[in-house]
Amino acid sequence: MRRELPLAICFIMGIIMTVQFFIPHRHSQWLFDNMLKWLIIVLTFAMILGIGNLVKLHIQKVQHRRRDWLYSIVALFGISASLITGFGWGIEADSPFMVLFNYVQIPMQATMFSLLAFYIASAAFRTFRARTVEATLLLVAAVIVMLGRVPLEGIVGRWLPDLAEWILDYPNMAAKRGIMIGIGLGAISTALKIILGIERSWLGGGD
Amino acid sequence: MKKLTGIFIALSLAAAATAAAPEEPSLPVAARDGPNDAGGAVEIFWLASPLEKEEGFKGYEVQRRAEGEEVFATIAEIPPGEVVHQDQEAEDGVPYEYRVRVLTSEGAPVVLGVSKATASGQWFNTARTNALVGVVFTSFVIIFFIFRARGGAELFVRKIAGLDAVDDAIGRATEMGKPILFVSGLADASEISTIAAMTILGKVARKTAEYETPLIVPCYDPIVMMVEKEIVRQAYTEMGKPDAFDEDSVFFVTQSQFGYVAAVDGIMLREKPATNFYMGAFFAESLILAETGAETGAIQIAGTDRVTQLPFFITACDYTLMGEELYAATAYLGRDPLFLGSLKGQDWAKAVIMLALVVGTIFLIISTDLGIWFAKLFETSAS
Amino acid sequence: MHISTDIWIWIAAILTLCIYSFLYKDNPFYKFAEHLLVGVSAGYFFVIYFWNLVVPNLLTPLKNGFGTLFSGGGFTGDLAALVPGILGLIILTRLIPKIAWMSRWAIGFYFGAFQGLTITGYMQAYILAQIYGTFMKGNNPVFSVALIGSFFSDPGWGKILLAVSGPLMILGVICTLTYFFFSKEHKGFVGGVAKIGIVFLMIGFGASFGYTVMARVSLLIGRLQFLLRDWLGVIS
Amino acid sequence: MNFYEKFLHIDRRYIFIFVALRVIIPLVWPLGLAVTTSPPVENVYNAVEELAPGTPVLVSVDYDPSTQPELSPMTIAVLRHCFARDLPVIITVLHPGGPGLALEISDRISKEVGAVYGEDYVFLGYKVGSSAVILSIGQDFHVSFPADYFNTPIDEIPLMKKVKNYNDIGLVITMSGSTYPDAWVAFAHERYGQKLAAGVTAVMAADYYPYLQTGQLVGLIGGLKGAAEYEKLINRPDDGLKGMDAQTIVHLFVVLMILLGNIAFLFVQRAKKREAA
Repeated sequence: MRRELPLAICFIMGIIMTVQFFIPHRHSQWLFDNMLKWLIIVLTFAMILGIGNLVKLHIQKVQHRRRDWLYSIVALFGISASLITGFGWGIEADSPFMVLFNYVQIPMQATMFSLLAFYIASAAFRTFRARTVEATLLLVAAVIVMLGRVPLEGIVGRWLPDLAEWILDYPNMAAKRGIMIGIGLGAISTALKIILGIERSWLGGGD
Repeated sequence: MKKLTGIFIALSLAAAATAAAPEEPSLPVAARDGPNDAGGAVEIFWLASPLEKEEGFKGYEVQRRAEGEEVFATIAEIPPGEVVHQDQEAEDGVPYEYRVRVLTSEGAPVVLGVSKATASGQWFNTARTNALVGVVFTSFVIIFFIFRARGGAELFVRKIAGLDAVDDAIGRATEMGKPILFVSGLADASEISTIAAMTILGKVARKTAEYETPLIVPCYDPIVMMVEKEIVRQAYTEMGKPDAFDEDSVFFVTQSQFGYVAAVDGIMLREKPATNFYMGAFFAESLILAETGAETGAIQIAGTDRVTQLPFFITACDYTLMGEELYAATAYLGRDPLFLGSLKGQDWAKAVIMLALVVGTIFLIISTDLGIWFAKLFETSAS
Repeated sequence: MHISTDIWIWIAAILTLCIYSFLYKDNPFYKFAEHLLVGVSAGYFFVIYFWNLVVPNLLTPLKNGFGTLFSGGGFTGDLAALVPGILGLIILTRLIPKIAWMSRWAIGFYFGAFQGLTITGYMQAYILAQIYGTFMKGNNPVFSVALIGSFFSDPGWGKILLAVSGPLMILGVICTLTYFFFSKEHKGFVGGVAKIGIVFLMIGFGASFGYTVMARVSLLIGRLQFLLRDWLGVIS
Repeated sequence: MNFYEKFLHIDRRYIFIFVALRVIIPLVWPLGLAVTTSPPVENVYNAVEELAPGTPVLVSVDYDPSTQPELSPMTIAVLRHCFARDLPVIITVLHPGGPGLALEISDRISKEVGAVYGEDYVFLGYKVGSSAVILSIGQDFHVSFPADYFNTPIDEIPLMKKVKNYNDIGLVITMSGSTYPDAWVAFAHERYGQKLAAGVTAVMAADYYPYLQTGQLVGLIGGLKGAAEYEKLINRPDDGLKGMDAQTIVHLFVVLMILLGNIAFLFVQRAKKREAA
């Protein structure tokens, strides 16, 4: 019941969903469409645990006046704001929930994302050094592609963007395909081991 | 090896033979059940009418009537130039008659032809025969070698630098008295890379339990958090230190990509972990994490199967497990024969794929048509 | 200069600056923004999942399904929503230590279903499609004898690139795959081929890195346009 | 530590400042660097030019704020072009994050050129289920869009009275940060023979070139560069060209830093070798 049953469920579901892929029939399609929804619903229930965990941690921090506990109040405030507005007034276009999303969450997320512009520059400077042959190849390919994507026509000829495109289309694609085929095999192998119950670390310990 | 390749090629040939060739209508109008579908669809083809070239040609009209019905109802008007229509509203099992008429600006429509068809759902998608052959073959090879390994066959695995560094990295954190940060990617538990990350976490946690080094595991997904909590607890129990396990070391953050990154960046700057692991699925945030970690001077070991993010980890981290190496980590760190066996199976499958690439190349050299025919064996259908 | 008078624009702008302050160093402003973002976004996804998934796919069908059942209409497909409902409740047993182990049933279901999807999905997208793509570019093969022949009849730089590209692609895939051989030591012939694989990998990584720089800069442009235009109004 | 070594270990915050300045300066004082137009963008422009005045164009805003910096400039340029050519515009949204953006842009541009809602343009809003929506437009707009974004029944909108389905639309342009163009190609073009163009992010552009070869897309606008080209074609410089200045300068700056870093690295290596000898 505690170990065998979950392994059996995992096995059966794995086989069903593998076989389903080859059956275009309506029943099979129905299963596929619903399965994806079901899995996200299961995830939503799990989110109760996740948010519960987050709330618990921050409450503990505040209670025990741990370092930075004041900020935990901010986090708790944020969660409550989302939940109260979201469940209280719904999620229509101009609801308080969406205002919170558009003017608080989106700007901060977009700003975090845009940090990449800085980090890509600092990482390039810090790490693109011709230390070894491999590093030099990486460096040269990166510089060619970067220059190829800048509108420098007239200064250097068409050959630079053409070369950049060629690198992207051929050597780059070849490497990507090689990695992807390996990933495909590795993923299938891992999935098989999980279905067969060989890989069972997800069960955790205990009985 | 030879035998396996033979089987593989024979199966592919069989697959090619059974795959339906696109039908050319021999009659003016031909209707057939939509192939490889869930049912409810009929395809109607027709030969272009000679009237197309004449002035006033407006297109075609597709009509339908079920058995027993008197009149044809128009179901679609087709612009000039197209000679195919898919009726998506056919009822399964009902015999229909389809009629195509030519529309002209003057005069009544001219009947082009009539054809009968009945829609049904199929029980096997022939367009996916190659995938079936692939799945059966790959599974067979992998399971075969797992069984051989169980029989006690000698198994070798090559050096993977990123994994050899794991012990040192944990040792270093212990010496410095600093924690270890483990990020298991920003995907849910359904991703294979997340599962690989969980297994690596299990191995890492055994070491941190042994040395009693603090471990920080912020999670992006609640199910991942549930599972990882159990994995870490189990590792501490197995190492005989259940009391050293801190329940709060594995915690949920948020499912917002950049919200999660903001939090992990904060942890890196405040807790100053000596070692950062980034294992699993990563997206645009990979470089933000790796650059922030580099700034704090941590040793960084990354592993991901996201091809687009590998360049950033390669440049900003000390060690990077690329693609399949991430999955191989479980076998490498645990040296469990069953896992090593599956690794060997993967290698054999790889060898067969390489052989297929060579064969395809030879075919292309012999004749372009032969090469294209061979390549099409691997073509996938989207639907 | 037309500074915005919209309070929400101000809030968004100040939070944007709080996040950027992280580039200098960790500080109270960043900590504030970070915790706010974590809190708001954690709640956000829960609310979105609830309204967009749980309501239409669980609560509504259950209501309809039981409605029909109790009014004598018998069992309908709507009651299939019981599956995720029960699984969801099983997940919650994690909260009760005594029966926490039951949650594994739901996790087994979740993991198993996804593994099935993985096997077939990866076979198609990561193996078959990649083999196909190695040979074919669009509807044409990546190389043909005619293409190579055309180089010899009329040699030129463009032609030679076209002629060697296809074979180079196939060679690259084979060498890269060799690098991923685990059960053979990378010595001798295998080692040599794997080395060439590394060359392809490095060129590929460099190219991808260079290719992405532009897109990242545009993100920064977007944020700065927000600050300079929508908030401060110094640009039009 | 000599100069070169110091340079190699420069505090990265200096780099951050340089990057920020190199974006801000061109935004405030545009440099007007030359941009040459490329065939994929010219083809979109020509497709719009070729339409007879009064032919409706459907612009689908299929992106969200995360790709807005790249895609909004091209959306704006295309809208301006259509209005200038007297082509009525129907705006739809297939991405759940898009309605706010589409509303803001259509509002601003229509005010700028004096376009009248309901006659020169209409905003139908967001509908869930991308492929199904694209398919249903082939039958009739009413199926998916019985009313516009402001809940006015489309039968009461003058522009929509003239439009039933793709047959009445001259060109569809999808602006997308993800795979929506695939759905448009598969359903609007393949099924209904609709003429189609796309605007995508710079990273995605390469994936869509094959569609140009096959003619499934008449043209393609890729990233800020594409937007800048379009602005040049319609002779109305805006965010695309300004952003392009910033992008070009940052690009060159990064390349320069890499080169300088390597030169310094070379000198340091040489000095070390000499010391060792």
